Amino acid sequence: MAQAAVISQQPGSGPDAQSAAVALEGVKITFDLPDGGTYQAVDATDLAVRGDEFVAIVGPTGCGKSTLLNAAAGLLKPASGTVAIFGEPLSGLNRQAGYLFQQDSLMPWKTALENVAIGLEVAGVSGKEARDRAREWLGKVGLGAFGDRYPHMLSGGQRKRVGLAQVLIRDPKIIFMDEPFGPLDAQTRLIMGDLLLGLWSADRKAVMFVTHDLEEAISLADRVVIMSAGPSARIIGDYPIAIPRPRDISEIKLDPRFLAAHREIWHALKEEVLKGYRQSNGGA
Amino acid sequence: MAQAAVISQQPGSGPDAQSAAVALEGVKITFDLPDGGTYQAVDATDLAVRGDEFVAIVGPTGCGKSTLLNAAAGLLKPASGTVAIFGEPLSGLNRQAGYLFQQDSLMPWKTALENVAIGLEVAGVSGKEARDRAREWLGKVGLGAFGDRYPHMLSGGQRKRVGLAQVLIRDPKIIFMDEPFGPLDAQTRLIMGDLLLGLWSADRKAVMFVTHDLEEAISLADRVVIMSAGPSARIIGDYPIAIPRPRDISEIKLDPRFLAAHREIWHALKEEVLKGYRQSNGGA
Amino acid sequence: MKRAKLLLLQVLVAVVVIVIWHLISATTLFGDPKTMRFFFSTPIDVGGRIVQWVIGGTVWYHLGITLLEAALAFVIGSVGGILIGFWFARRPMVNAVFDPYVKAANALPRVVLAPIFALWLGLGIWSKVALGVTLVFFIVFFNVYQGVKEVSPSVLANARMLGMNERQLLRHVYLPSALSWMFSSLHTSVGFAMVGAVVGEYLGSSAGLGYLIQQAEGVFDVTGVFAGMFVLTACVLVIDWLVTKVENRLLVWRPQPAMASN
Amino acid sequence: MKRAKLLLLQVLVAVVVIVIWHLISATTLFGDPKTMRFFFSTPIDVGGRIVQWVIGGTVWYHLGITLLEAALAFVIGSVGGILIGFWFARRPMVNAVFDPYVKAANALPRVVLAPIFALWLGLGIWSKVALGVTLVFFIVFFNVYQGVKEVSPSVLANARMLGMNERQLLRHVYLPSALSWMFSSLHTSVGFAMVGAVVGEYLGSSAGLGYLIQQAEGVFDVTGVFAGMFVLTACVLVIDWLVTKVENRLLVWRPQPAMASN
Amino acid sequence: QEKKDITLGVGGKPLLYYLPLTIAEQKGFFKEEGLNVSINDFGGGAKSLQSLIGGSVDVVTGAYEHTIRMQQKGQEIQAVVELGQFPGIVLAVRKDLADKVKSAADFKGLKIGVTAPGSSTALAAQYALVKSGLAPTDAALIGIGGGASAVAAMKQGQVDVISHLDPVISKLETDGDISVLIDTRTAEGSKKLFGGSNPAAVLYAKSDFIKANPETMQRLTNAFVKSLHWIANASPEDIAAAVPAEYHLGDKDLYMKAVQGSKESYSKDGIVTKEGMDSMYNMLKTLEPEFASAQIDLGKTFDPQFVNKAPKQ
Ligand SMILES: Nc1ncnc2c1ncn2[C@@H]1O[C@H](COP(=O)(O)OP(=O)(O)OP(=O)(O)O)[C@@H](O)[C@H]1O
Ligand SMILES: Nc1ncnc2c1ncn2[C@@H]1O[C@H](COP(=O)(O)OP(=O)(O)OP(=O)(O)O)[C@@H](O)[C@H]1O
Ligand SMILES: [Mg+2]
Ligand SMILES: [Mg+2]
Repeated sequence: MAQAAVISQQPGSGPDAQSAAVALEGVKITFDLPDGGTYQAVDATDLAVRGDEFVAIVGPTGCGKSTLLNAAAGLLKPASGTVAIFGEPLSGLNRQAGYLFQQDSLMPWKTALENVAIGLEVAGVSGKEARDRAREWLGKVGLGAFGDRYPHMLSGGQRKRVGLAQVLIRDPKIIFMDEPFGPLDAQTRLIMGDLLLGLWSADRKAVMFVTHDLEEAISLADRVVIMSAGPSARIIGDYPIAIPRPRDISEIKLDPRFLAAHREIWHALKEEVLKGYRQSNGGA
Repeated sequence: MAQAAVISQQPGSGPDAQSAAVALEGVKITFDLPDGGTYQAVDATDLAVRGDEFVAIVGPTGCGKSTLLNAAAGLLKPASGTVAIFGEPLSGLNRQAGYLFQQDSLMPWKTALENVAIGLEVAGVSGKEARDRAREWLGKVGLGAFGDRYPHMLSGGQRKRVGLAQVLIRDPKIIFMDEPFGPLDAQTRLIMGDLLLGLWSADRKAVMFVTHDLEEAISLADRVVIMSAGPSARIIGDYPIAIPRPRDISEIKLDPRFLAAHREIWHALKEEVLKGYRQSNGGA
Repeated sequence: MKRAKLLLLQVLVAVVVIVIWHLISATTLFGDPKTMRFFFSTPIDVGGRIVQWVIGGTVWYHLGITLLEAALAFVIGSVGGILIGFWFARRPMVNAVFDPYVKAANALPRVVLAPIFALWLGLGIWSKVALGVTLVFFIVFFNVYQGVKEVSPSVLANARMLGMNERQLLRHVYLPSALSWMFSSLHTSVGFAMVGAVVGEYLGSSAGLGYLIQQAEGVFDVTGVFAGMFVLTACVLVIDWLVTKVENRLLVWRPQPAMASN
Repeated sequence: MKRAKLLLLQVLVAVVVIVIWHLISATTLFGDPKTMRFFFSTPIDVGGRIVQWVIGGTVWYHLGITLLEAALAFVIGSVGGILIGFWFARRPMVNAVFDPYVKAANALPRVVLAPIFALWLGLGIWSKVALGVTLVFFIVFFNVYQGVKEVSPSVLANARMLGMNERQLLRHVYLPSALSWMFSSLHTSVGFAMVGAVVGEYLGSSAGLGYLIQQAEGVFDVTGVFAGMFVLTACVLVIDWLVTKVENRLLVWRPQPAMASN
Repeated sequence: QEKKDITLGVGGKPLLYYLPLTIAEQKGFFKEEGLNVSINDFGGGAKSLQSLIGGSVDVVTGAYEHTIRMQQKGQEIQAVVELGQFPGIVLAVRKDLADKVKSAADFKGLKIGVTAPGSSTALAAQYALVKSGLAPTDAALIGIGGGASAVAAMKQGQVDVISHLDPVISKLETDGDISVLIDTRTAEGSKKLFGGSNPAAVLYAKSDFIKANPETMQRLTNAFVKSLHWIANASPEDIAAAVPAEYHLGDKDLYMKAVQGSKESYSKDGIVTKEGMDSMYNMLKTLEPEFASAQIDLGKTFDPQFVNKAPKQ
C-alpha cells in the first residue's frame, strides 16, 4: 500500500458517493473462464469521481483499468457492488457517458467524417449540421484532410484521433478514455492533451482517463489513482495533484510539485508492476 | 531538414545497400483513394539496415512508418524503388522477417499459448516441443498464467505481449516491430526492452523498431531515423547513438550522451510534428 | 489479368463443353449417338431452337412470366429473410422459441407444398412466387441471422456508447456489418428464386419457362428442355451480375485483399 | 430465461398451431371442413398414422433410406462446397473463369435435372443423393467462398509473416475464420439435403419417405402425406441439433455477446 | 349467370391419353361452343384433381378412377363425358427377359417400372399380379416418371417390366427394347386385364359446379364429343397435323405409330358404360382395403345427361 505522503491520501478519497458523477462502491468483477473457473479481475473497489473532476487511472498492464471503465460504462455487470451515476444506480448502459475505447472501434463502413458525425446524428442533429461540426472536429484533431477516408486507410494514430473526435463532439457529461493518446507521438500528445484540457476547463465534466504515461496523468489530472496488479486488483493509491490550473502541459514538467508527485507515484507503481509480473507468471 | 550535428549524419547513412539486411532504395509508396485519386504516403526513401543493427524509426503520427515496414515486409508493393533483403531483391513476402504489427493480429481462435506456438509448428517443430517453448516464452513476457486464454479475454497490453512472444520465438533474422510497447506501462516497457536487448545482444539481428517514445528509441537503438510528416514523407534525420553496449536501459537516461541525443532529436521531431499538423489539415 | 484474357478463357471453357457435348451427340465415342441425342440433343439443335424462339418471339412471353415470378419471389423472400433474420437475431427469446419451427419449415419438400400453394393462391403466378419464396427466404434468413451475430463486439459497444437506440444500431451497425453475409446469400438465392418459379410452373401452370420445359419433356423434346434451361441460365447470370454491381457499390469500405502473390 | 420456460413456450406454439389446424379441419371457421380435410387431414388422423407407422415398423425402412441419402448428399455436398469454395477463393483466376458457370449451374431447376441423374446414376439411392448434392453444394460453396474472403486482413498478414504456406494458412486461418459462415450454411443445407433426397424419391424410386409421400399423394391420402412430412421434419431437427452442438464446440473462442440489456 | 370462362386442369397435356383435349383446343371446338377455356397443365393427374377440389380449376380431364376415390373421401365429383374407353396402359417386359417372362404370373421378384407409386399404371401392374394369383407386393414397383427418364430406366435395364403409357411404350417398341405382354390400348388387351372396357380419361367437375352451370357443361361436352368424332374419323396423319409440332416426339413417324396404337382406346360416344364402372370398381376393391368396405354409388360417378343431349354426327 502506498504511503500517503504530503500530497497523497488514503484510497477511496474524493467526493462522497452521493454527490459524485460516477461512484463505484464495492465493485468486484469476475470473468468466467472457458475451463469453467472464474478470474477475479477487480476486487471490491470504491471510487468516486465528481462531476467536474479529471481523474487519471494508472496501473500495471492487465490490472483491470479497462474493466473498471467498462463497469462504469454499464458494459460489464459487476459480480457485486454498485455503480451509481449522478446518484442513480446504473442499470444497463450509462447513457450520460462518452467512451473512447482502448481498441479500434470505429465503424469500418463509415468514413472518418461519417464516424465523427454519427454521434450527433444519433442525437437528432440534422445531417448537414452534424457533418459541418464533424469537419470542424476533424480539423481540431489534425485530420481535416482525411474526412473521406475509411478507417482501414488511416494509420493507427489517425484512427485514434478520429475516435477522440467521435467521443468529444457529443459533449457528454462523463468521459471515459482508455489510453487515448497511446499511439500518438509525444508532440501530438501534447497538442491533444491541450485540446482536451481546453475543452474540459471551459465546461467541466467528469473524466476518467486511463494512461500508462505517468507524466501525462499528472499533467492532466486532478487526481491520479493507482491500481494494484491483478488478479483481484484494487485501488492502492489516490494522489491529488495540487498544481493550479490553467496548466501549460508542455512546461509543467519543470514544476517542483510535478516532480514530487511523479517521484512518489512512480515509486508506488514500480513496486506494483514488479509484483504483478511475478504474480501473473505464477499464481492467477 | 535536421541539421547534422556532432552525433548526426545525413539521411541515407548506415551500411551500403549491398551488405545490408534490409535495403530500401528510392522506395515511393502511393495508395489509391476511393475517389480515384492517389495519396503518396512515402516519397523516394533510402534506408539500409545492417544484419546486426538496431534501428529505431520515429516520426509524427500518420507519416508512414507502418507503411515503410509493410514495404520492407513485402506486404505492400512500392510504386517505385526497390527493396532488397540480404542483397536479394524482394519479390513477394519477406520470409526472413518477423513482424509485430501495430494493430491486434493474434488469431482469435487460438489461445495465447497456441498463438505463440504456431510460429514454431509452422516451421515444422513438433507440437509438444512447440508448446513447451511457447510456455517458456509466455513466462518471459509475464503471461505464464494466461496460456489458456483466447485473445478476447486478454487486456490490450497482454495481447501485445503475446504478439511479442509470437514473433520472437521464431528467432527471425530480421525483426520489424511497430510500436510494440505502446500499450504497456512504463515499468513493463523497461522489462520488455531489457528482454529484447538481451536477446538481440546474444545473437544479433537486424531490427527495425517503430516507436513514439523517443527515450525508448534512444535507449534501445544503434541509430534513430526520423521521418518527416506526410504526405510524401521522407527520412530527414539519421542519428547514430554512440552509447556503448551493454546498456542499462533503466539508468541510461542519466547518461549525458543520451541527453544530448534526446535534445537534438526532440527538436527536429517537434518541428516536423507541427508541420505535419498544419499539413494534414490543409493540403494533403 | 486483363479483362480480354479472362473473357477469352471463359469462352474457351464454354467451347470445350460444347465440343464434348457435340462429340457425345455426334460420334460413337461415348456410346450410341442416337441414344445420346435422345437424352442430350445436340448443341446445334439447341442453339437453333433458341434462335427460333427468340426470332419467333414465343419465348419472351414465357420468359417474362418466369422472370416476374422469380423477381417477386426474390424480393419477397429476401426482404422477409432480412427482416425476420434481424428480428430473430435481436430478440433471443423469439429466436429460441421459434428456432425449431423455422428449421422444420426449411426441411419441408417444396414439391409437396405446391398443391397447398395452388389451393391458397390459385393457379396464377402467386403460387409459383410462394414456392420461390420458400427457397429464398431460408437462405437469406439464416445468413442474415448469422451476420447480425457476427458484428464486431467492440464496434457494437462503441455504437451503443454513442447513444444509438435499437433502430439506429440496426441501420448503422447491424445492417452494414451483415451486408456481406446478405450478399453471399443473395448470390445463392437469385438462382433459387428462378428454380422456385420454374419448378412451380413445372408442377402446374399455363405459361412460363417451366411450362415450356415440362411440355417439351412430356414429348421427348430434349432440345426444348435444354433450350429452356439455357434461356433460364442466361437470365440468372444477368441478374447475378446486377447483384454483384450493387454489392461492389455498397461494400466500397472494405480493405482490398492484401497482395496475393507469395 | 430458464430452459423449462423455453420448452413450455415452444410447446405452446405447437399447441396453438395444432389447435388452429384442428379448427380448420373440424369447423366451418376457415371454410368447408370437408375440403379442408381433403388438403390438410386432421391432427388426430396424422398423429394416429405416425403412431401406426412407428409401431408397425413400416416407417423405419423408408426413413433409413431417406436418411442415408440425405446424409450422403449432405456430406458430399458440404465437403465439395468447402473444398471448391476454398479453391475458388484462393485462386482468383480459377474463380473468375468459372464464376459464371457456377452461378449458371446453381440456377438449373433440380426437378428437370432429376431425369438426367436417373439416367446417369440409375434409380438407386445415388440419383437422389446427386439431387441433394446439387442443393447443398451451392449453399455451402457460396458461403465458404465468402467466408474465406472475409478473413481479417491483419490476422492474415500476421499469419503469412509467421511463415505459413498456403496449406497452413488454410488450416490455421481460413478454415477457422470461415467456420461461422460454414455453419450458417450447414444449418440451411441440412434441410436442403433432406429436401433433395425426398424430391428425388418423389420423382422416381421404390423406397424412402418421398416414395411414401408420393404413394400417399397418388391415392389422395393426405394423412399419409402429412405424416411423412412430420417424420421428415423431426429428423431434420435432430440433425440440426447435432450441427449446433458441433458448432458450439468449434466456436468456443468467440467473445460472448456483450450485455444485451440496454 | 353461368360461367363462360372456364379453367380446365390436366396432368400432362401432350400425352396421347389426353388427345381429345388437344384436338378440341387446336380445332377450336371450345370457341365454336362460345367458351373461353384456359388449360392448366399439372405435373400429374393427382395435382389437377387437387386444384379442382381447391377451387382453382373448374373442370378436369383426368382419370375416371378419381370420381370413385373422391366419393369414398366424401367429395362429390362427377364425370360428364368419357374420353378414353381403355386406359392405354401397356405392360411389357424387357427384350432379353422375353423368353422367361411370358405373363404376369412370371413377375414374381421382378422390378416393375411405373409412372409413379399410387398412379394408375401402378394399380394396373398390381392388378395384373393379383389376377395371376400373386400378391400385389410380390414385385417391386419403382416410380420412373413419365418422360425420357422412363425410357432410360428400361434401356439401362434398371427395371425388368414396365407398366406405362404412350409415348414411352411406342418409343421403346420402335427401338426394339421391349416385348409387350398386355396392351390395354385395344379392346382385346383391355378385356384380358380388366375383363372389359375400363374408363380412362373423363371430363369431370364438382357436382355443385355442374348443377350451377348446366349450359356450360353441355357446351363443354359438345366440344369433347365433337373432338371424339373427329378423332374416330381421322387418320394418324391428320392427327399429327392437328397437334402442335412439339408433340411429335421429335420424330413424326414415331408419333403416328403411337397414335395408331392408341386410336382404338378413345371413347366412341363419350358414355361411361355400366360394365366399365364395375370393372374399375372391382379393381379398386381388389387392391385397396378401404374400398372393400366402402359404400360407393357408382351411379353418381357419371352423369350421362350431357352426352345424351350432345349432337350426334
Ligand atoms: N473476457 C475476459 N475473460 C477473462 N478474463 C478477462 C476478460 N477480459 C479481461 N480479462 C482479464 O482481466 C484483467 C484485466 O483486464 P483489463 O483489460 O481491464 O486490463 P487493463 O488494466 O486495461 O490492461 P491494459 O493496460 O493492458 O489494457 C486481465 O488480466 C485480463 O486478462
Ligand atoms: N490503404 C490506405 N489507403 C490510403 N491511405 C493510406 C492507406 N494506408 C495508410 N494510408 C495513409 O498513409 C499514411 C501513412 O500511414 P502509416 O500507417 O504508415 O502511418 P504511421 O506512420 O504508421 O502512423 P501511426 O504512428 O499513427 O501509426 C497516413 O497518412 C495514412 O492515412
Ligand atoms: Mg486496457
Ligand atoms: Mg503506424
